[in-house]
Amino acid sequence: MTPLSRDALARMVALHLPEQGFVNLGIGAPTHVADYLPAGSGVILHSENGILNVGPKPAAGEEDWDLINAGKMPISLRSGGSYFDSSLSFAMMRGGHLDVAVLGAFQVSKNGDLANWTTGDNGSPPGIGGAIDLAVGAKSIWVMMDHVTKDGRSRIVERCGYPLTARGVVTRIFTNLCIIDVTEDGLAVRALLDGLAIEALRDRTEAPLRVMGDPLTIRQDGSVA
Amino acid sequence: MTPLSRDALARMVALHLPEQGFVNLGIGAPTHVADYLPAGSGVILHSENGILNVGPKPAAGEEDWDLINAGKMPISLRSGGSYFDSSLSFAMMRGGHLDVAVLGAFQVSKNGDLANWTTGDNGSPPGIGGAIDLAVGAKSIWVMMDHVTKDGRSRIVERCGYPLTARGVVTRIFTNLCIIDVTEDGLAVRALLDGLAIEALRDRTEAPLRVMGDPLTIRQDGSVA
Amino acid sequence: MRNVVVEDAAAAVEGIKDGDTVMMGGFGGAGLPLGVVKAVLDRGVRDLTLISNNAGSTEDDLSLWFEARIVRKIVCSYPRSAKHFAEQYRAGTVELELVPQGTLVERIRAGGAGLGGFLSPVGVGTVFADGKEKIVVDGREFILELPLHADFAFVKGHLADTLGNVTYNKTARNHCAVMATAGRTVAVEVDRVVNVGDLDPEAIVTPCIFVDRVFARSSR
Amino acid sequence: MRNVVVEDAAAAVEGIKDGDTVMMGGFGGAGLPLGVVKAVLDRGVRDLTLISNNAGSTEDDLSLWFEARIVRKIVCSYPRSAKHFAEQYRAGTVELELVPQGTLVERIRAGGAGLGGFLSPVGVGTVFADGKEKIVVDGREFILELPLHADFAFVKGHLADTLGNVTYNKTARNHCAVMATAGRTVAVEVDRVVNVGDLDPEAIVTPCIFVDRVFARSSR
Repeated sequence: MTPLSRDALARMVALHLPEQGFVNLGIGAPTHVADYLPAGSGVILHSENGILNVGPKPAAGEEDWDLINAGKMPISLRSGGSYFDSSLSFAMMRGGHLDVAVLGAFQVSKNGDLANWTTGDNGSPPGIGGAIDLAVGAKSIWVMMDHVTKDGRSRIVERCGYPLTARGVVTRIFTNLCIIDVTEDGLAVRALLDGLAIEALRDRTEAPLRVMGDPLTIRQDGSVA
Repeated sequence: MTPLSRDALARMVALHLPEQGFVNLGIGAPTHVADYLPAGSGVILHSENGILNVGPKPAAGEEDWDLINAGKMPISLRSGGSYFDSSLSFAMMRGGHLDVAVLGAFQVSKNGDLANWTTGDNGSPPGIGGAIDLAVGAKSIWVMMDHVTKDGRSRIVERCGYPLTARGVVTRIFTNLCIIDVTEDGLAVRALLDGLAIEALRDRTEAPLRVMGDPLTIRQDGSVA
Repeated sequence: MRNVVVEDAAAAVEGIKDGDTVMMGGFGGAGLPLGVVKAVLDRGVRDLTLISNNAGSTEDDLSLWFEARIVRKIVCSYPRSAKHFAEQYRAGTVELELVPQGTLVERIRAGGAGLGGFLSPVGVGTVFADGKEKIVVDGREFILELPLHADFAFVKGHLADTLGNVTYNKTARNHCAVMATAGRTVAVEVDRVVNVGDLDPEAIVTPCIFVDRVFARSSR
Repeated sequence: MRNVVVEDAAAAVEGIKDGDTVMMGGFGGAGLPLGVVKAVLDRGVRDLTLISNNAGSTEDDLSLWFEARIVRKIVCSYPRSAKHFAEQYRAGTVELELVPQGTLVERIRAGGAGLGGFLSPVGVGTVFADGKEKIVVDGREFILELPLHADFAFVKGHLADTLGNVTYNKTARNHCAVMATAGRTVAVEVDRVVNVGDLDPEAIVTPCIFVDRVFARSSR
């Protein structure tokens, strides 16, 4: 059993985004989800620095540094896109107008608490950016992350040890091992990596996991059946 | 001694507006101040329904009912003008960005309280519009009104009898008899209609009036010397 | 690709029901979606809460709603010169919440922007402060004003593309652009529907994320 | 006629003094008025309070202000990857007020719009709520966030006419349009100054009422 690659994880998330949905992909790993959107998905990407209908990164030499995403990387604008100021951009987020925000995380708790902005005081200046606004406002908050830390500890926890970004907001978790829905009755496994037994997943997960019916199977390419 | 005509009062106010100032002329009598702005005054007129650099009313037959002022009358846009939504328009007002708002009034008190939106419950539905936002936000609030009511009672009072629009906001009062500054030390007569004695003005004014030096003289055409 | 264009005003008001809260754009006639006025009448709904700057003035605008007695309450800044509204107001058959114009639009913005309210200096020391929480910041008194939301926001735009991006015409922008952020369902009546790509991305006032339905004003 | 065009960045920062609060537009390099960065340095002022999304990242941006140690405090959402700031932060010689990005821009908007503050759901139940007043509306908890004002707001526009109307370029609009409403003195660095009448009245983002000074970015 090999955990999903980063690319396959991004692809898995991309395949789940609602058609024609308005989606913000957080900085870092979530940004790569854009590379795997199915043709014709109609998904419209938002970036919190003031742009709707973000297109792919321009060819080398074609970069316009007045046209960047929230990760400060050059992008393009699709036909039908628009520019606006930050106050309207965050009104979109805080006001619940985005269908999905896909965020990275350090930890998610069993009730959907999110910790994704700092691992605590390490002498470096902290930075919060727009992560917290996204986490509060979007209709669905999806997290994508490795299931466990480099030293094997579960990132899906009883209670977050790191400073919180927001309480009880995460609705779905995509990891390199599974897909979990955060429900009122706790965490429910929706899909499981091919070849991984539910008990093996539970061994790697601090928070209790429920299974409803037969979980779907996640293939190595990130597709789910 | 003949009180100033409405036209002369409008002209007197127009002549006092700061050059290149940003000014909102309230609905009713203040709107006519626009007709008397000196050529080259550079005054830029704002209307709270979302327009800056209001121009004169269009010729008959040229009206565009998508281009109106706060009195819902057709206007034009001067070169260098702009359109914006109501939230930005009222941000201009509430945020102190207008130099002067010229408002009509029923009463002004000696400390600058303004009553200009209703004379009380007479069975008709009340209406407030943007009067109160203007009265709170502009850097200077000027009132223009007849000095006394039709039945001879002073509109400049110890304490407003009508429901207040805002407390302590009026900075200057233009009437058909005089110009009065509202100061921390009370009402100070700045200019007086030609031929009107200060004691005669006091007879027509409920609130106490101070005189600083020699008041200027208001001529019948609204000019002041 | 997303396409929010619907056939006509009747389709734009689909789903509206008795008791709904409805925002109607416009300052006077500018920005008022007239096709919607009539389509809502045709639906036969009642007991609406109407959020609008005015209460109509001619026979051919929101006056029709008061004449037909389909409004239970209006949240409004300037309902003067509205004959049918005035009659019902005097008869006590319609409720009025009078709100200063800037406060009205800011409350709508707060609704659309996910804020819980804001502190306003407007109305302090007047009847407009009655019954509202007072909060002092740095020695200055403010009124806590609460957000407004609506089941439907109907506004009048100038051009819209099929994705739902909208521009407005001159002072008809007024409350429309803000209301378009604050309805659960937002429908825009426009002069003309254009193709995706026809609108300048710098000049779009209401990005398509806010817009659920668009229809072209009937030329009849 | 009003004409707010000044010669250069030095003229645009005229009057800035020790201890002033300064807003600087920009998200990363987009929207940062680079001529102003250098002109403020040239003035030799100190002890500034800087309101900005970032704290610089390269040698050629706000990093210069931290290198020159002219900032006493920064109000900011994302001061990561800012080498000179980080050094002073670790040394305790600069104060940081960390604000979520949407709250930052909304606080600036509140300042420009004359509001006393707003109720935000962002940060509830986190360290960002510490020390702030909590207000419950309809059973939901919000944080009272206070407005930000500045002695100077400096932003980067695309085009400005001589009256002071401004447009922006693409995502460089970011915080600039909002900051341009909130400074006691607002100066805009633009790519090009144009004649009155050259800008589309529907596409002007910052109307001239907010703008005190405009200068064209040096082509050097």
